[in-house]
Amino acid sequence: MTAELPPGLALQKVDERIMTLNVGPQHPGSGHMRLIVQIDGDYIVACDPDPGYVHRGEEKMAEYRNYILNIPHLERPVIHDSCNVLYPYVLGVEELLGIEVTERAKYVRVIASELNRCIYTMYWLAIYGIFLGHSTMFMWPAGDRELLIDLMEKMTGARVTHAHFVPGGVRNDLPANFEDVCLRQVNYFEKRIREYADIFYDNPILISRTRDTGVLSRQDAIRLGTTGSVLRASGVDYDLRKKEPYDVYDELDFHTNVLKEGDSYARSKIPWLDMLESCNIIRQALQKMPKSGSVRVKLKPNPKGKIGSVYKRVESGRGSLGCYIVSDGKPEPYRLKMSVGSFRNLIALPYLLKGEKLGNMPSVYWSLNYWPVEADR
Amino acid sequence: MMSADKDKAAEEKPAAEKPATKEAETAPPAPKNTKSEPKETETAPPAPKDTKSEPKETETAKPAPKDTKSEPKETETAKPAPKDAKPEPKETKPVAKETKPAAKTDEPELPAFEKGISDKLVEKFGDKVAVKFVKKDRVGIAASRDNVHDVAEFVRDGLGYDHVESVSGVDYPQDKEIEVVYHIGSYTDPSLARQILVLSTRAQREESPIPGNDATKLPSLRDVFYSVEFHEREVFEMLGVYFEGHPDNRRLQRTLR
Amino acid sequence: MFGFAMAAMAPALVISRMISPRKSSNPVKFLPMECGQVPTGEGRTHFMMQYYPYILMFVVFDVMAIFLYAWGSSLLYLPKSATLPMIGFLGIMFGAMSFALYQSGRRRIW
Amino acid sequence: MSVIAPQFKLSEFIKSLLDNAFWILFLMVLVGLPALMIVLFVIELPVIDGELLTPFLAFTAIVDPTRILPVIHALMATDIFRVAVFPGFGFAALLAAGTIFAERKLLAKMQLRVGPFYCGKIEGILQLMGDGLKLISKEIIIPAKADKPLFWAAPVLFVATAAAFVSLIPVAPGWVVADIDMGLITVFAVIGFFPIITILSAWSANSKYPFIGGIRALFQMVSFEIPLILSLLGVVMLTGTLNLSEIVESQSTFPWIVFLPIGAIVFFITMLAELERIPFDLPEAESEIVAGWLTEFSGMMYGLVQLGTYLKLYAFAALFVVLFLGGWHGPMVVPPFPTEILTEGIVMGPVTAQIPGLPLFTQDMLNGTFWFVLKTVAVIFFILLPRGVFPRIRVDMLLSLGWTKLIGLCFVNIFIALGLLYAGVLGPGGLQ
Repeated sequence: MTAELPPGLALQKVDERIMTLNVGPQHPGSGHMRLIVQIDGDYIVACDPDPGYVHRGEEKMAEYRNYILNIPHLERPVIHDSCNVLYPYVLGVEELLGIEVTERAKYVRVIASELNRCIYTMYWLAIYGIFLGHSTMFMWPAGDRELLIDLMEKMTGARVTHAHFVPGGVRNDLPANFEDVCLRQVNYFEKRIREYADIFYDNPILISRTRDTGVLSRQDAIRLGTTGSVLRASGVDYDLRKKEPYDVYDELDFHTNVLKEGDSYARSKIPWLDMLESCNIIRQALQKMPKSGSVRVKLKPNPKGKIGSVYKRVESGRGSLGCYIVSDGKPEPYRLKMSVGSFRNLIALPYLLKGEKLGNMPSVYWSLNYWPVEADR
Repeated sequence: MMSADKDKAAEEKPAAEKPATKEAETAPPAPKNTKSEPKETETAPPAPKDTKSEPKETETAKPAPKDTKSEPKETETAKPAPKDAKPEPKETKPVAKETKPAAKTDEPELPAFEKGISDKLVEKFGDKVAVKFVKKDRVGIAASRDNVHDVAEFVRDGLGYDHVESVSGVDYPQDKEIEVVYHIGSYTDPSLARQILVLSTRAQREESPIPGNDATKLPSLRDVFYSVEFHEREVFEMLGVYFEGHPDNRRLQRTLR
Repeated sequence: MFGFAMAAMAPALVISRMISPRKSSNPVKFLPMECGQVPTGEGRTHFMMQYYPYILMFVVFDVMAIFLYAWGSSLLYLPKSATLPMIGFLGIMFGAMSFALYQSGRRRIW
Repeated sequence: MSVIAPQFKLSEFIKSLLDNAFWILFLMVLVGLPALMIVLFVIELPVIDGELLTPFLAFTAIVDPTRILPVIHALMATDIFRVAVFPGFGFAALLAAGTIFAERKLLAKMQLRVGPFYCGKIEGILQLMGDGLKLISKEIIIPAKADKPLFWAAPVLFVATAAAFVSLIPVAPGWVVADIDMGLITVFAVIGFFPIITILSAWSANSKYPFIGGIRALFQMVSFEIPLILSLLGVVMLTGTLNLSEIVESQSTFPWIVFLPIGAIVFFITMLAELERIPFDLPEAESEIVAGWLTEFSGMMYGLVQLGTYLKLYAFAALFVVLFLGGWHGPMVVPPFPTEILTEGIVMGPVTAQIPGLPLFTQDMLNGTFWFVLKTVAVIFFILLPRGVFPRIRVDMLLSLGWTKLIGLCFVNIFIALGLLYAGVLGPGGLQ
């Protein structure tokens, strides 16, 4: 081992004192992955993440199905955020097939995407709560998520795996009276999540536990190529909805939440602030949406893409989610690669955990907005 | 080393750092799970037909002298190519499938900003890089494996890109090559916020990978862009491209018993 | 009561042992819990938890705390003048504790 | 054939039950009955109403049920009743079971869910029984290199220590299992056992997560033992005794929480820590170290540890009531009955209604128990409450909290007690 090894990845010689803990995959604080943590007493000496336990070969599967058949299985990596996972793929396929989407479909997509972001974030927040031992914070978001899941069910017919976005628009139009129901539920949802500040974000024990733990500086956040809430908690103002507006995000008025601290607390607060902003976006989109019109462009059966490659990215619940599609003129993509926020944020984990206390491991780990299934794809 | 590790009993793999140390000094481990390279098996049989006049040695020679095989391609496509004067000349091969993802051919005007970026690159490197496509927000360039490190350094220092979003390996069995594509973006430069520079490079693909001695090698960009660390490990696991100079060149997932 | 509880609880284990299935089909089943992995290294290692100064202080002040009870329980029967030395003792102990805490705060890991 | 337990066969399960029943009967007939005969010959039977209680006399209770009352009286006077039933194990276990049920429902209500719902038709009231049955029928797995005797002994020792703690609690005047002069010191001694048991079991399991959990339990003791001891010093100073019953007696006018609120608060916080309740549940922090020192326990061993935990919870809450809330003191719920009602019951023409319980217990005792249980339940409620509100804290925060804040507050408490004593408010010349 040379001297300039990256922090955290250079596992040291196993000393007598240093205990190697396998955290995961069957651990209440790990998710579907394994962290090989070396601890010296209460302090983590090194951490080596070991993802891949839920690898499903989505990218390889995509090479054998045509552009339409890829839709249902490509959303499987994050079923809670299925619209957002599908979004870059659909955008890329539209570019490859040369389809222009109608205005109403774009708004419907934005609404579905923001609802899905909230659904995912609530799930994430629930697990963050239970990782810190806060069982109420597990139950509340898990219950309030149902509000939005009901909305999505009305909208798409499915509770979690919607398969709603298709190249050329969305699968079906909004049901009757959807706008009113959506507005009411979203308003209640916003009121409800504002209450989380009382029990969770303003909780003194929580603040003292997560403040100044796992601090990722702005420079490091850029250097490590993190994305999403991790990046924005470190003070980088980068949100693809603002920076590279897709569909109709450039017509909506919202702001990006940026915090300076870069610690676990800031990282856990950014998604919550984003949810509040999402409510704002949904309300605007409902207002500006064309009241009628087609939501789907008719496609040829088994469409063939142009020869070439596209790389489209959207801001998902876990940060930038890119989809790189190489097409060779056949109905199937020649190569499909998803660049997911979870996997990009994983690089920060050994970096942050080194020198932390063992008690901080779950909070730092989960504050990276890491979703193991997405990272493994 | 990995295969040896696999054979050992359970208690024999205590040291978490062993794979790293050994690989770093000896040879890269082998792609022992062949599931990630099914393409090889399906298209492997074609004999070493050299459609192009590459002075490529026979496939069995695994040390794979670096320059000989990728240079000819560059010279072929190397025409300064400010406008993507289609790599089609090269694609005289019967199989049209493994064409490099070509740019839009019939786009009359190129976006100015993106054109500027590609022009800067061409100005700096001349015919060492080939501009594959220039379209809205995306610039695609290709570099040979010798130049990719320098190009990446220039992209970071001269152009202001600061992180790699994605490293994708694309397998071209008909070319006997594996393309590794870096999608490079920028957080710090606001004007580059929506730009992605697609830097691609190609390595020779082995027909029958030898465990522990991968001949498919590319220089690692980790010392240029720190963020490629896990991505390159993933490409190593999935496609068997060994990145020379990567300090932690393990498979992404630990060997399971 | 201690004995009774022991006598009452042991049958619970015995009954449980009798009616529960017992299969030693797989030796992996009896491995220590390590999140599904085969454990590396011993479970009982030389393991130094930090925060050592607190343990040292505990050794000293736990005894002090119990000794205070001898004084506290007989306080009502003592003359008032006997309290002054005790207050002095408490003050010394409190000062010593503050100093020890200050020192332990200065060196975070021992 | 279920998927979950493919090896399970109902017939074999019933067969094992029948086998056990058979062997129990067999042994009882061959060993139990002769032993009973010997006991009947050797043991001195109680004298009831001037007559020796012979088996014949006992059988006459079938004819006249009121004749059984003196027998029960005699039984209640024995130590075994106190240990096993009323102030001791049975009473505590009942309250502990109630605590488990209340905790589940309370937490569920706080978290906007319903909690246990199906088992037992009414709000899942039999859920605990179901859990117990499940636990007792599960296999006990012992890790390969564990220290088996210690590992087996740990849960039993844990329950037994908790029971020993329960035995020190006076519930009603005169109703205490062990009335010790140095009661409070004994309490400290018993409390000191719990971390030792934890560490022993953690050490014996030869596994890493229990080991870390055990070490954390040690640190929990290190940080919270001294505030716990010091916070009670104020009470001892004001009462001048270490006997718990006498401490309760001294609070007949004012509970000590009125004068020593700081001590009470510190004791409550340390109590949470000793009980490993949620802000301080570091030894079994499930998201950090899988289940802490309970990781390797399975089946009934885990069940016993849970039983011990809740017994301990009851004991601590009761200790808080005894020391700070005045124990059994409280106004009489109903005015004292005239003696003829007590002795003869209410005579309404031909019908005579006995007041249930009264022939067995005195009214004082019932009243005291009522107030004691009421206060204990209130304290238990406050112990359960933080679980829904707080996240877990960290080891270093725990240590600095215990050593810098709580011990300082303990000293404040001691000086408040001293001041009250010497200002003449309390003590020999004061209010009490």
